[in-house]
Amino acid sequence: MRLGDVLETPVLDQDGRSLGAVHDVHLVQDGPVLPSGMAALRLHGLVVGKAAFGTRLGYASRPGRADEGETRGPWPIRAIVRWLHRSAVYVPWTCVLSVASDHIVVDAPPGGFTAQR
Amino acid sequence: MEDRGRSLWAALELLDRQLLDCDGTPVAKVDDLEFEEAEAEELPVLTNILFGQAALGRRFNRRLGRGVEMLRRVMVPVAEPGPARIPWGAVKAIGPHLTLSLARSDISDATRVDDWLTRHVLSHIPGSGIKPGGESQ
Amino acid sequence: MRRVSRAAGVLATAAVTLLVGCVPTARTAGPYSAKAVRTAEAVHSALASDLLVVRSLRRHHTTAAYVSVATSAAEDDGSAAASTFLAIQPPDDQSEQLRDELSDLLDAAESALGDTRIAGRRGDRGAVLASVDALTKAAADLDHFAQAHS
Amino acid sequence: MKKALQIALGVLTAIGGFVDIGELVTGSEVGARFRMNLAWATVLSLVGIVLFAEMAGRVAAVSQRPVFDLVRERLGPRLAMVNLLASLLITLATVAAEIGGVALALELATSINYLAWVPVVGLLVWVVVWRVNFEVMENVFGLLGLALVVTAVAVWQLGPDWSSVAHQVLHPAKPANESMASYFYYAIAMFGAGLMPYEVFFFSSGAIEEKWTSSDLAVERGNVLVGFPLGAGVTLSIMLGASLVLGPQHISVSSLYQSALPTTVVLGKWALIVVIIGFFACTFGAALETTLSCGYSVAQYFGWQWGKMTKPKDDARFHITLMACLLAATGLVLTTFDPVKITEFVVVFSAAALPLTYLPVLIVANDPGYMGDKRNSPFSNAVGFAFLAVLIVVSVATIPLMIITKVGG
Repeated sequence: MRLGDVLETPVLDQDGRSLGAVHDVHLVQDGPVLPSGMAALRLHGLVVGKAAFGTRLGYASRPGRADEGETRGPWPIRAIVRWLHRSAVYVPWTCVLSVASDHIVVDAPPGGFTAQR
Repeated sequence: MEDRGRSLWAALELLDRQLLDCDGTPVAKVDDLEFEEAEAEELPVLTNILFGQAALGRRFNRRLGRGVEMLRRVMVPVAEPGPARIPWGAVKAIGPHLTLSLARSDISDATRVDDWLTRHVLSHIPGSGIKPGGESQ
Repeated sequence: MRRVSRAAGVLATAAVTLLVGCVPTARTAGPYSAKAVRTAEAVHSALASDLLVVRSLRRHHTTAAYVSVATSAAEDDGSAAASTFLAIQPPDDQSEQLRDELSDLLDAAESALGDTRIAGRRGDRGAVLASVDALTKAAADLDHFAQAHS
Repeated sequence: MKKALQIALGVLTAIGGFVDIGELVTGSEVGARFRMNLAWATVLSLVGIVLFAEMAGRVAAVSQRPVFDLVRERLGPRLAMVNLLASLLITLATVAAEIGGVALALELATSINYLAWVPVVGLLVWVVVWRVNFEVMENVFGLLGLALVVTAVAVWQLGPDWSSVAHQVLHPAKPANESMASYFYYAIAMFGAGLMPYEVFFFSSGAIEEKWTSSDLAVERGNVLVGFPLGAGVTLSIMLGASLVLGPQHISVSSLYQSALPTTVVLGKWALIVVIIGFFACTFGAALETTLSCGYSVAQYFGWQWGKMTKPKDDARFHITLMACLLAATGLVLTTFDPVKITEFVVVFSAAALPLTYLPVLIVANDPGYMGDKRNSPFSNAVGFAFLAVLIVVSVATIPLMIITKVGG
């Protein structure tokens, strides 16, 4: 599986409702130890949202990313990008049912996924 | 890179970043990342960095990617299928760019086009410091 | 269906902006005389440039190469503007009369510019300096024409 | 001592380095037609280029990441490819305009038709880009470009009524016989002349070529805060010369010889020779910078090794791209398409192509992961955001204005 094939792929829940597209993939360094002595990175979850622009400008905060690493940038741009990404949600990989070339089906919990602030 | 449990965002912090070799020489861009198909209940593991026109082409559209991959297989008889790869284990540090523990000369896919152009084109141009058809003087 | 109507809307607005942008060059008298005035001004500009070059030459302020290139460029600019205008079909009799009046002035201007360029190219300082009267008269006539019709 | 010398050299090379065919042609054209009523456009583009180049240079020095590397990283390969093609098209046309400018300058000096000079100039540019050391190249053409200061001497010698000049600059008004659309079309042209995409690509890539690090930020700032204003000073003196000498005679500028006319009329033969040397140096320097910028932007998008200083065998793709662009540009000029006309198109589209190049740099300049404590100050963010707004307004207004004024007519 390639990141390029997952990124920007539409995401639907089990009832076919669109949650937007994949904007980013969350990796955690807790995999098997590599020959070089480091733990491998495992895919833990996806950020899914409706915005088309500015997914990688560095403003939309990601869980586990230290706050002071946050780009505060010119606040108007930051405000616009964060507003664009207000609908983003975090989908744990365990909720992903199937990955097809043109869409991904996820099993959404009754209350929906946690918002991606 | 030993900080276990560290959290990373692939598109934000890895994808399209510049790859430098152990001496800081540019190798390529991270054109794509490859994950190992996890068996049931296992989370996919990041195994390879994909780079080169085949990997980049596929991100524009699948057919273009497959076409360039076929072209690559024709030009590079020994290559296994798919785009050029660097094992993720070769990454030494992550920052504004990714630093590899390998040297650029060890990664044949990275230097192949430059070498071909050097031998067939640049060597015929005066002042390039390269003997026609050969390595540098 | 919605997609088609949206595309049609976009095309319509683009067409309108294009139409508004380029008013038909000479179908009515107004734009024709405006074009005549603009041509007079353009050829006047070429004559005025030549006059500045001649003035500098008189005070030994120029090099031969510069005079040669400048007088040739001035002639090219002037005759280009004149021929573009003369190629336009005058829409009515009044415009045709305007055209006859202007084309006489343009002929005088082009011959003055041509003489200056020939002398300039040959490096004949005396002849270039002598062309100042013809250039000045042609420039003044075109200036009057532009004032009268703008 | 070494740092002071470096700054002094940077300043000296700046005067020639920051003026090119765009300023020479548009500056004279706007000065003759609008007098000093569009000086504000040059000042606005000066503020913009100082801000943008300083940010791009600082990002390159601190994080070693040049502009187009960031553009792809922050916008993704597709949007970055659109931006790359647009910038490359403009930069290629600029290479053609600069080569045409050099050939026209040589024609002014020798009266041999400029088309005969074009292949010679193309070859000369290639030889310098291919073999001459980066710093030597920058210094020689920068210093020769100093000759353009003679245009300021000419204006000084004319002794204009400085109060009325100041009035025009500070209270700009649209001349009666001009339409509002033409006034703002030429404002965009003048603004674009001072803000060409290649200037930022070259400045940020040059920072890496000269191995600047965060300890060289003083040199970087010195270069920007003195170099660009001096370049703008030369542009304004060209504009003022045209407005004082060409304007009153109702001369409209359409050839390079007219840009040299004010200096010739006022100061005479030696000044004419010096100003032609200045034209030659600044257009030749710009031809080198734009040619290199073609190679820099493509190589940085794809992640190839690049750099004038690296041995050709290591960055063959960079050098081949460079040569292909130079060949294409020389070919474009040889099609007898008037270099002055090419310049008029290039300056208008320059500003319009900038927003997608500027946004990533503005954002990365705020990213602590890249910049550490060298991040943008709140002040530079405020001015930076205002400049982004200006760029967006300009890029939206360019095409409609071009249609309405039938290309500035």
